[in-house]
Amino acid sequence: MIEFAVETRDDGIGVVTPQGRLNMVSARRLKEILSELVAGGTHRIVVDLGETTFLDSSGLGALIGGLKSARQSGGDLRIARVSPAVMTVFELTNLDRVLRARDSVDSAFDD
Amino acid sequence: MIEFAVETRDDGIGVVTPQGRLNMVSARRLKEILSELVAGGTHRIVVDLGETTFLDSSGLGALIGGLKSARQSGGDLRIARVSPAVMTVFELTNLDRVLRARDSVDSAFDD
Amino acid sequence: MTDDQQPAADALVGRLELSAPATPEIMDLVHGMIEHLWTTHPDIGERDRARFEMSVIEILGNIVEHAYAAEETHPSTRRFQIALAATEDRLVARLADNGLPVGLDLSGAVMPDELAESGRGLALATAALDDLGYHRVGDRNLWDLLCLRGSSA
Amino acid sequence: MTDDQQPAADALVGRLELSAPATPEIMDLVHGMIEHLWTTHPDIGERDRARFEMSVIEILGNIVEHAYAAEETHPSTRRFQIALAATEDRLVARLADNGLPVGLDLSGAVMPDELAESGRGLALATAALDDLGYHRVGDRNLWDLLCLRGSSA
Ligand SMILES: Nc1ncnc2c1ncn2[C@@H]1O[C@H](COP(=O)(O)OP(=O)(O)O)[C@@H](O)[C@H]1O
Ligand SMILES: Nc1ncnc2c1ncn2[C@@H]1O[C@H](COP(=O)(O)OP(=O)(O)O)[C@@H](O)[C@H]1O
Repeated sequence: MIEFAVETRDDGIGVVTPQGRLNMVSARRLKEILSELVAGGTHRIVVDLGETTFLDSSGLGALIGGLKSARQSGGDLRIARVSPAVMTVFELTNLDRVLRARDSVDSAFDD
Repeated sequence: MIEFAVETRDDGIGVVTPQGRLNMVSARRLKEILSELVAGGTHRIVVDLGETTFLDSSGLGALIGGLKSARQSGGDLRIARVSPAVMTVFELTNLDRVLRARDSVDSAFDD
Repeated sequence: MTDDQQPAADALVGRLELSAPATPEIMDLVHGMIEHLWTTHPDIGERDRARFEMSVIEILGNIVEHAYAAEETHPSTRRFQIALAATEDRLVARLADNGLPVGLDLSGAVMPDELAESGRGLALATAALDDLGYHRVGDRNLWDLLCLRGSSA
Repeated sequence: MTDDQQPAADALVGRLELSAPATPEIMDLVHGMIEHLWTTHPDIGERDRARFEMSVIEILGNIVEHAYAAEETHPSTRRFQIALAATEDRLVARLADNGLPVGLDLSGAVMPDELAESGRGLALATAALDDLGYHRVGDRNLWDLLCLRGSSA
């Protein structure tokens, strides 16, 4: 079971918060949400993983897909508030370098 | 999984809200909570079933146990906000007459 | 009791089957199986869901609580199996356990005194279901539960 | 690969076994089984939980997505079995399906390009587990997953 909170802030940054498990089923929905954001003109996106209790390779795939389309539009995708369990998956795939985890949503685009 | 919210109001009425499923495992905890309330001097109790998604015979047993000890202390136990699914269980056991469902927690002791 | 020669729950297409230790803690997982059945069959009515879930949990609760009480088996060897399935016209469950034979007359399951705190489980399941069958097969107890969808039970 | 003659997951005391249709929707129920395992084994560390759950879900996801793709079976006949168990020193899972034989060299599972959107599942499971075994037995595929508790994998 998963819910996605989606919000576009005053500074134009989109914040997507997956609440629950990011697996094969829910990754499809995340991919759609990220595509729609970029297509709608939101090119800077933070995915807040603070309420994501599980992540697998399909969830990673959706994040990489979002990252690529955001960058193609001149923006970027960043991840924030990664739990130790979810961090394990980034480390095992060496994606912790491509998608560096930020401490907070607010500071995710500070650099 | 279940949580119990327990509150004693200014008028001395105790309100217990089981949040989740009342089955064999959680009924034991409800029984304890009701006993402790009565032992602690709270003799009028409303069990708010508005967030109870499931009820079986052990949950019914815990409610009847609480009803009896509340009455023995000169008080009463009432139930409120019963969903149709949970109502089915009261009807099938004819306990809808012993534990009449009230529409709201606030009005549960109006009569 | 109806006995209409339909396949048992553990022979139906799309069935869910779980085999697990017979402990109180397992209840939540069985609730989860039932929830999965509702997710995959969104057309099942609320009343049918309520009476089926309640009956399954009553029968399983009895297994956990009563099937092994007098036995000298180690708790870790106490296991049950459950098969659940939905078809166009019915919800079926079969529960099996390796506990003691049950010496019960199900037709005699009546509601106890209004203020009794226990003893309602079987009467409740019998009232809610369209059929509840019990068989001893080998060293196992089999419970077959049937809800005809939309019936007035 | 270690092969230490320990019993497979479906022979261990306290195991949980599920048999169900091989559909994406079943994932949540398997997550629920794994959660039940954590409830009954509160002493299992967070890292072991994370790598075991992720690996089980990767292997199951592959079964759902790839095991039947080219086959002409009706979806309703596609079923899998999963057995999960925890012992003092290990977490084990066995997954079985009635899909096509898998022509894979697991030792060749490597991470794809950094910006690839798929193809990481087997490499991830291999990296997270202490052992991943695949066998074709009769008309079924068997996947055996092993996490040694507290290992650095
Ligand atoms: N699976 C079972 N195995 C053995 N005895 C059982 C089983 N189920 C029910 N019984 C017996 O029938 C009695 C009535 O069961 P039930 O109506 O469910 O009420 P309760 O479980 O509250 O006692 C139980 O107390 C027990 O003696
Ligand atoms: N259970 C399976 N049955 C058949 N083929 C499989 C199975 N698991 C994996 N494969 C094959 O191995 C490839 C790599 O799998 P994986 O690393 O999990 O990545 P992905 O599933 O994202 O493609 C799959 O694309 C598929 O061709």
